[in-house]
Order: sequence, then C-alpha cells, then structure tokens
Amino acid sequence: MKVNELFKSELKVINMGLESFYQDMKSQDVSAIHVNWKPAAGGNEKMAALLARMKSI
Amino acid sequence: MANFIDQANKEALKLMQDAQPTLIGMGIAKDTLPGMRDNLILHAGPPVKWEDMSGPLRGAVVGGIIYQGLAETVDEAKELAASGKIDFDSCHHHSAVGPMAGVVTAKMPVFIVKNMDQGNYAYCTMNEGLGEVLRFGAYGENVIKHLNWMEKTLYPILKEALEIHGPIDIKSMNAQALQMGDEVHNRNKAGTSLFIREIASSIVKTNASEEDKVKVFDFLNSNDHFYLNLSMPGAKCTMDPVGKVKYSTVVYTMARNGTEFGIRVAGLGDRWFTAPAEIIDGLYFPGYSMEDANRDIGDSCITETSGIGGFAMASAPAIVQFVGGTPADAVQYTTSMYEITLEESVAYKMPNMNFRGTPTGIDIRKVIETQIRPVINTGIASKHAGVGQVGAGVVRPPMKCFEDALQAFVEMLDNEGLLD
Amino acid sequence: MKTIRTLKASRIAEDLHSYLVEKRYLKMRVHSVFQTSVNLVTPEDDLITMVTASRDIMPMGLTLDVGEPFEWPFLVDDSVEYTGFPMLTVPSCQCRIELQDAKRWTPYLQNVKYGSAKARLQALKQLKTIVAKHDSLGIASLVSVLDTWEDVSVADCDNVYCRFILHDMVLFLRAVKRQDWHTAGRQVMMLIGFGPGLTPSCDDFMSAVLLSLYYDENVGSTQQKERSAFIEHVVSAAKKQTTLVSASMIQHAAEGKASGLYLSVLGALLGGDTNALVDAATSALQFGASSGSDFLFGLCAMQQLMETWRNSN
Amino acid sequence: MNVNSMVRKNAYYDSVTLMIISRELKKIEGVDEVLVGMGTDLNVDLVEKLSLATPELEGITPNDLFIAAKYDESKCTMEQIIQAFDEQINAKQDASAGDYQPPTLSSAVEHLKGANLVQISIPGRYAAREAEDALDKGLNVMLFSDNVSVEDELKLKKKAVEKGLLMMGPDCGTAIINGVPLCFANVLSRGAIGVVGASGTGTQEVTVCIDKLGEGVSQVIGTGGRDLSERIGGLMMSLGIDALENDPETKVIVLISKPPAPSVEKKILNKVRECKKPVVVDFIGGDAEAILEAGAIPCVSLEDAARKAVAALRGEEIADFEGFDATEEDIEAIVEKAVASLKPDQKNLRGLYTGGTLTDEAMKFLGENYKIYSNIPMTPDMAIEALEGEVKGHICLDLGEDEFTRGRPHPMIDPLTRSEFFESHVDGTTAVVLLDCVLGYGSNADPAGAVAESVNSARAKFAGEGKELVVVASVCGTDKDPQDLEKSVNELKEAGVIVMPSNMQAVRLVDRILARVSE
Repeated sequence: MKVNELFKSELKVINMGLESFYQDMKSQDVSAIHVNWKPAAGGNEKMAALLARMKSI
Repeated sequence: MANFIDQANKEALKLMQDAQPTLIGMGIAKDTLPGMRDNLILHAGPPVKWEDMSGPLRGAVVGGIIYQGLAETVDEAKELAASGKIDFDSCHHHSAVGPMAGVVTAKMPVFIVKNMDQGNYAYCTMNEGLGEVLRFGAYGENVIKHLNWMEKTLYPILKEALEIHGPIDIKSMNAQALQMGDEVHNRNKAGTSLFIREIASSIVKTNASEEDKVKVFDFLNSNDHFYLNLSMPGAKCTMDPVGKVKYSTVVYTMARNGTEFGIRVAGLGDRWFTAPAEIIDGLYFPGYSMEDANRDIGDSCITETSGIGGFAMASAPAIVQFVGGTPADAVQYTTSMYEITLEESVAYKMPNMNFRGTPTGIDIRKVIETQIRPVINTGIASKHAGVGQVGAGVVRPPMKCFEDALQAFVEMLDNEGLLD
Repeated sequence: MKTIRTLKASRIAEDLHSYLVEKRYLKMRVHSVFQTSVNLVTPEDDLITMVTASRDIMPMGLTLDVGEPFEWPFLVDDSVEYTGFPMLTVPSCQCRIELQDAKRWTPYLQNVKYGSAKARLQALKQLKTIVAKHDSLGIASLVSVLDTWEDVSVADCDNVYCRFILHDMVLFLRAVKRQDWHTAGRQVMMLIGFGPGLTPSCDDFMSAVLLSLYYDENVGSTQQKERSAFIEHVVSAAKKQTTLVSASMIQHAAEGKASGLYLSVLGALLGGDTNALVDAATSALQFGASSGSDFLFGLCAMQQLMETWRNSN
Repeated sequence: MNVNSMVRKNAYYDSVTLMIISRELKKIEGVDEVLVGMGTDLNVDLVEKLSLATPELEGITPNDLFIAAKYDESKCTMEQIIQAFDEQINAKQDASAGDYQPPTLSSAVEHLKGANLVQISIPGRYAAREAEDALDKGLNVMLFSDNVSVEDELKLKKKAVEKGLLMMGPDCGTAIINGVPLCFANVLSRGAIGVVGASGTGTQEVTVCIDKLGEGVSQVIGTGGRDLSERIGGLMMSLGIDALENDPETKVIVLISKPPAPSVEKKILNKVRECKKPVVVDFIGGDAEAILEAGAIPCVSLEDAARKAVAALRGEEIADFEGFDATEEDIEAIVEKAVASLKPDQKNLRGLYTGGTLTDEAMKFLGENYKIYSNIPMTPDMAIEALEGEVKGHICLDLGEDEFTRGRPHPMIDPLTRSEFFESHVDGTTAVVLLDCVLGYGSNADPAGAVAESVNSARAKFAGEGKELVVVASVCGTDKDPQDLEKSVNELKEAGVIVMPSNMQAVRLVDRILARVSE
C-alpha cells in the first residue's frame, strides 16, 4: 500500500491554505512548500466556466 | 492525447524557438515599411485616434509632423493632426515597433531585421538617446535637429557600416547580453556594448569624415538604450509568424499606446483586446510622482511577449534595483512567469537560474487560471509632452485584456462547433 | 512583488529639520541597519538616525510611522537622496520617506526645573540603586566605585571590561571631582572607545558626563574656559578614536542633545522627581545591551560629583 | 590553547546582536574566551591584555568589527567560530528571503521534488477539488478544511482507498506522520504505538498521555469526525488499521472515536478481530462488550487508552485506570483545602473548554451525577439556552463549537473567547472552574498565560466579595511542544490553578469537590 511507502520516506509537505501551518513546517526543518493558492480564475466564475469549457475539448 | 489547442501551441512555440532574427540592413521607412506613405504616422500600441491620444503621444506626433515637413509650426502641426488629413496607424500593422510613443514617419531611417527562419521582416527606428526626445513627446527645435542629425549623419554611416559588416545575428547577441546582466528591455548596456564592438571596425571603414565617425561613436557610447531598438524588432519578427497559428492560445503581441493596453492572441488573428493602460506605481525620479505619470506606453513589451525583458529579470540584477526591489525579487518575477508560459527558451539561458531558459510563450488560459499577469519592465513617461522619463517600474497588462480574449476564444470555438 | 513604497515620518528632530532646510541637495548613504533603527551618513560624516515608532527619537533623527517588527527595505551603502522636497528617496529599493507630516521634536531639555538639594540627592540615591541592581554587560557595575572612592580593587569587578577600565575610570572621576579639567581631559583618552557594543560602554558613559555638564545650573562660575576646553577635547577624541555612531552621540551630548528617553532620565534626576525617574530609568535600561546602563552610570557619577562641587563652594 | 582573530571592515551590528553573538560563541565547545567588538584602540588594548591579539588586528579602525578568540584547537577551529558568527548574523536575513510560492498544486509538485503529502486548509468549497487533484497526483492528503460535503468526502475517500493513499479529514485537526506534527498536533517522542483517531483533541490527549508515560507514537492518522458515520463507513479508519498493521514500527494500535454508527462499528470491529497486533479501542462512552468480543481492549477514558496501549506494548497487566497519579491522601487534602476556601453559596461548576472531545469526556462523567447545562447538552432540556438570563447552575461549554467561533479564530488559537466567558460566566455562585489548556503546533503561543490572566482577574473580583475561587485544569502538551509544558504548568500554578496530569483526573477531582459542596 502506498501509505506504507510514505511511512518509509522523508515527509515532504505541500501546504495549501493557512501559511502558519507552513511556517510550523519550516520551523521544524521539514521540507515543505507553500502554495500561494487562489481559486481558479481568482474566483471569477464566468472565467472559470470558460476555462472548463476549453478543457472539455 | 493532446488536443488541437495544445497542438497549435506546440506549433507556435516551435516558431518562437526556431526564429532567427537578424539585422540585415537599414532603409528609409517609406521605402521599406509595408503600406508606409507620406501622410501616415505610425505610433506604439493598439490603434488610437488623435482625440484619444495622451500627452506624450500627441507631442511625438506633432514633432513627427514637423520633422516630416508636413507643417512648420506647432500650431499648424496640431491643426493638421486634428484635421483628418493625417492617417494614424499602429506600428504593429506595418511590421514595425517603436519604444514609448513609437512615432514613425515616412522619412525616418529604420533598422531592417529579418527572421531567417520564416523570412518575415520587422522594422524599428534608431534610438534617440535620453533627455529631450521625440519618443517621450518632445518636439522642440533640438529634437528636430537631433532627428535630422540621425537621418543625415548617423543613418548613412550605420547603413554603410552594416553593408560592410554583413548581417548581425540578433538572437545570439540577445543571448550574450542576457548573460551579461541585461534583460534587453530596460537594461541594454551590455547589448549596446556588444553592438558597438561588432560594428566598430566597419564604421571606421566607412567613407564618412573622421569627425562624423567620432560623433557616431560618442553617440552610441552615450546611449545605453541604443540596443533596445534592435532587441524590439528582433522580438517583433519572432512573434509575427506566431500570429498566424490558428487555435493557438499564445499571446503574440502586447503593446500600449499611452491610453490603452492591447494584446493579440494567435488563434484570434489581428483582433486587439484592449483595456485602459495602467498608471505605473513605480519608482519616480526625485521631484516626480504618480501624478506626473502618463499611462503605460510603448511597444517595447514585445520583448516580454517573446520571453525576454521582465521575463528574464533574474538575469539582470542591476535592473531590479531600478524597477523592482532585491535580486531575490528578480528571481521571483522570473520564476512566477513559468506559471503562465508554455516552454523555456532554448536560446536564452539565465546564469543565475542555473542556466534555465527564459519563460517563453504566454498562454492566456494560464494567465486566467493563475491570475498571474505578465510582468513588464518599463520606463515611465511624463504625462506632459516633452518632459521625458520620470521614473521606472514594473507594470502588468490589465486582466480584462486576457478575460476578453479568453471569452472571444471560446466564442470562436463555439461558432466553429468545436465545443460541446 | 515590490512596488513603490512610501514611509511616512511621524516626528522629526528640530536640528535635523534645520539641517535639511539649509540644504538644497544632499546625497547620503545608508551607514548601518539595525532592527529598530537605520543610520544614514552624509558626505560630511553627519549621522541621521531613523527609528521605528516604538523606539525613542534621536537628535538629528526622525521617527517613521511603522511598528515592529519592521523589515527595513534598505541595505547598507544604498544611496539616499534629498533634493529640497520634504522627502528622502532611496532609489535602490523603490522607497521614499515623506517628511511633510512629521511633527517637530526638540532634542533638548526644555525649561529645566531644578529640584531641591534634598530631593535631588534622594533621586540620585534611587538611580544608583537601580543601576547597581541591573545586571550589566558593560561597565555600569562600577557604579559601586562612587561609594567606595578610595578603596577599590579589581576583585570587585564582575566582568573583564570593568576590570580593564577600573583604574583609569577612578583617575578620571577623581580629576572631575577636583574640577581638574586638564587631567580629566588627558584621562578621557584612556576611556573613549572602550567596551562592548556598537557604542562602546565608555562612550555612553561619556555622553552622560557631557550632558550633565551642559545642564549644570552653576555654569558660569569658575574655570569656564578649562571646562569648555575639556568638552571640546572629548568631542575631538571621540572623532578620532571611536565609532562614527559614538562620535555623533558624544557630539550631540556636548550640545545638550540626547534621545528623548535619556533626556527624560536627566530631567527627572535634576528635578528630583523620584517617580518619573524610576519609570524613565527602567525604560533606559532596556536600551541596547549595555548602552542604557552605561549612560545611567555616567549620570550617577556626574550628579554625585557635581553635588560635591556645590558643597565645597 | 590557540589564539586567533578576524576583522570585518565597516561592519555594523547593533549592540544587542553583538552581545547575543559573543554569548553564543562562548558556548562553542573548546572556546575559552571570545571578544566581539568594535575595533577602537582601547578595545584592542583589552584584546592584547587578555593575550588574544594576533597580526590580523593590525590596522583595524573603530568602524571595523573584530572577533578575537582563545580556544582549544583539538576541540574547535577558528573557521568554526567564524562560521558560527556568520550563522548568527545571517539567521535573520535568511528568514526574510522569501521562498518561492507557486500558485498551483501542479507547480508546487515541480518545485518540491518528491513531495508526498498535501496539507489543505483552503475554504471548504474549493478544498475537495484540490484534494482530488492531489490524490490523482499520488499524494497523501491532510484535509483541515471544514464545510466539505459528505458526498465529496465519500468520493475522495473511495479514491484514496483505491490508490492506497491517506485522505485524512475533512475537518481533520491532528495527525503526526513520520514524527512530523501536522496542523494542530503535539510534538511527541517516536515509538511503537500507532493511532487512528476520528476526534482531534481526543487524539491529542491520548498521544500526549502516551508521551508522558515514556512511550512514543509511530504514526498518528486523523480520519475526520464523520469517518465512522453510516455514509462514509469508516473508510479511512479501515485503511489506517491496515496501514498500521503493515507498518513494522507499529506494535500496538489505538483507535479513538466518538461512538460510531452501529453498522460501521461492526465493520471496524471485524477488522480489529482479524488484526494480529494488539488493538486498544476508545469509542468514548461506547459499548465495551463488543470491543472485548472483538479481541480488543476497551477503555474508560482517553488517559486510560494511553495507559492500556503502553501496558500492551510493555507486556504489562492491563487494568482500568480510574484513579489519580497522586495518593488518595494527597487528593483528599486538595479537595479539603479547596472546599474549605468556599463560601456556602458557591456551589456551581463552570467548565470552559477549548477542546471538543475533552468537553465530551467531562460532560459524560459529570453528567452522570449532576445536571449540567451546555451548548452540547446530554439531553435537550439541559441546553444552555434553558439558563438564559442567569448563570446559576452547573455549566460546561465547548467553546470551540461553531456558535462561539463565528467570525473569530478557534479558542485554541485565540484565547479571547474563553477570557470573555471567564468574565461573563464565572459569577459569585461558582465553586469550581474546570478547563483545558491545549499546547502543540497550531495552538496559541501561550494559552496558559491567557488562562492565568483570566484567573487572576476573576480572583480579584472574588476577593472584593470576600470569596475565593477554585480552578482545576489539565495541560494537553508535552515537554517538546513549542509552548513548553513546564512553563505552562508553572504559569497556571502561579495563578493558583490546581493542575492535574490529565483531563480525566481533573474531571474526577472536580467531581469530588462538587460532591462535597452539594452535600
């Protein structure tokens, strides 16, 4: 099972959301990256819908 | 399986990667630019009417009319400009580009740059230097005098020198300049130096007087931005073939006329998508503030469109201080541009990005999805004609340009029955 | 991503204000950057000190309207320009500092009210206790010397700096006590520039000495000339043998100028206002690692010596 | 002994920095004496006098910085000292140099090679999409966000099970993977006890107790509170059990949850029955018979779960723990003293909790004997609204519930909510305040300090009425947590708070006090 592979590897975390969680990771020297997340098209639903339509090709 | 949009983009990027911009000579605008004529004045950015032109562009038009000999006084020139007897058009519609106001008149000398890969051409005037110059909207006596010197002395010598020298590969000169701390948009010190080094012996070999040769060298040496007017047409002839790739979502033009910012997208042909250009919140020279600034202006962001300029900021730490903070910021600017581009340049490598290629090929889909807009390094013109540069900064195109383009793209696909 | 950054100065020292008003153009560079302050240096080696909101404003200084922690955008050696507008610009980091809304601050003690001899003695005693209790990293623990004049030994000193300087310090204090300005001046050479910190301890001490002399209400009695020569001597010694920041501080002290905090300690001490003194001294002790306590030590020493002058007159 | 020095031209650091640095440099093994200072003549004299001078110091000016050191060269080198100096100086600058923050998960995967877990705390309505994307990319997921629909949760967990990945959450507050605390978690010793928990603070309490007993955890897997519901069917707890059973480091497994849906309980216990490792199960207040029947070890409290897991690991006898760490005499003395300090009209309990499961535990135990009004009442008539307008009667609140956190952070992050309740609800009829103090990553930097402040001002108010106040607390934290357990306990004790070793012991002590005052 893949989970057991995780248990055997170095934890590398992608943090998405609260930046303090990322800071916590950094302060423990855990290798981590913070995603400067924004909703697709910045939450502009019209644009998100257009993108989705193009992806449907 | 890649869909037809991805396929088209691949094709577009191949055109960009394979482009071979080469300086092959010089000529007079009227004789070289397609569709150029005496009563036509070209300007930077998307098309704009005289009534809508901003201060520096109007100033440059006035200067251009006087230089061209269409009118003698400023008042006459203004009257003529407003009369409808003068035609205005975008440089981009005539295979040309121009920094800041970007005004080109029929008798102006231009560089001729050819994309050896596709065989298309691009044109650009010679850079006038700093201070009171036409491209910032100045039209005084000194400006006209300087333009005349450029036409009568500089141009013949450079033209002859180029004939003696033979073609100069702009792409490899760009690549070298990038490794020497230029981003070939707002910093052209290395590029200018390389150009002088390349052309020097040929200038010496021309038939001009010693005195004129010295003046030409002094002028080239005093003008750090001389090379900009070569990197720009280099980028222009790289991007023009991309504009013909149907279904590609790659941006092949970004340009500003001082009133509006416009982009063109490959799959949407010649159509401009415009929005009011921004006033740049940059670093102003002492004594100036945003109040003095004109809206974003110039065709020079064709460099960013082709993957250099602001996109190569990481390789130009010296410019960063001028336009955007610390060297770490410069790396961030460049790194973030990979988020909205399709490939990395094969030719333009950045030493302090571990020789990674510059981010190349802006995809409107990625811009909308990530909300990251292209970063452009730029000078800031005074809103008053003739004052000149009042600052420098980083600017980004309005998001509306990309939103409208995306919508048009989907409509186009819809109309062709390609969407569910 | 950076855009232009505007910092507003909320306060400006009067001396800095008049300094700038006289200049049409001034090109400075960033001399040093610390957590809560930044020094700029002019071509004539004058220092201008910018501090964050919570820090005490300095002579030739200004307070920026920023809280802590504040990440200074400047780097050492960045150039800073002043072109006659009420604004400093730092082109390298796209930053400007607007001065027009800054309130003036007087770097002097205004309307000094001298308290009764008894009250002042009481205040001095209080201050000595505070300094003695403070665990100093500099030379302030030498404050005990003031009570055991004739019989002091290096064995009483709790750190290497005190041990090193003890002898010269006692010679200096004795000379000042006798108002032997010539000897005191010579002894200054053995003190200036010594000790830990960016402003070495003895310099903090010495600026307290000069500040005390400036606000001595009995100025004009005897030995006026010798006294002035002594002060000048300290200022020039500082220029030669210590850091720029120290030399600037000592120069200010000779002109009666100091940071607001230091002035308020002195004011409370002169006024014999014990309550105000405790507050001000406690804040001053927070300052720097040793600077505050070394300065307070200087104040104690001078007030006590000046007390003996008054009694002998 | 070797003597060496170094000069930095025109280097300025503030006095405090220089002091801290000299102090740090002196701590290097083998260093006998170090002076760091500005290069004034007199400072150089001192260096000479201490026999620390070397030719490097020649030509130094007052505006240069020097380091002069005497050290045992068999133990350290000048390079090490200079390196340590630079590290100290640069420590701050490094932190300020921003790391690149990519805008999308895809880009993050490219920038962090070998990433294997995504921690998601974006708004719930976007979270499911990102979690799905992460699972598709073969990444394990810790989904902290709430407001994710049950449908989405089921879809995500099915996908995770299919791929053999962790999909912890939604609304999962605690997990520790490979020794790294995620979101709200304590810093624990690593060891052989594996935990799967469906309740955040419940899991924290159990793991902290394990740590205090001297053992450690291998993995702590959070499932999110709805995992054992009928709809989700315990998908993640099942996967967790499998993963821990396959994990060679795990010797004992602990399962923590509120009572599951009956069908799910059956399913989980069937799995437990097949598990070859000892399994300790705390279905807080659940059916002990069924657990026993499945060959697992049932528990009477969170602390008891920890004790039994440790006993199972050590091969010790397993027995219910229903008492105290302290002796019966000591406990009685505490109760006696507390009761003696109260006036006759002080009869009521005020439970002010930040941790949800800890509140549950208190309510379940005390609710047997007393009528306790709460925002999470045992029966509807005990709802806090029934007390509106007056606060007389026993009250126990879970301040982390939505109704109290609307528009402000969870009280584990921001202690203000509890401080306000201290003022409004601790009235003259209060006999005893019962509370928790949760440490660990994600929690407030000094929750104990905030409690101490509230207690002190409440005491002052009580003193005005000639009364005293009894406060009983437990600290859910370890000596390795960033807040420091010992410091937190001391802060509470200094404010006169009776600090018990676990929530359950605190609850039992309060029970005894209440029993006495209601006599």
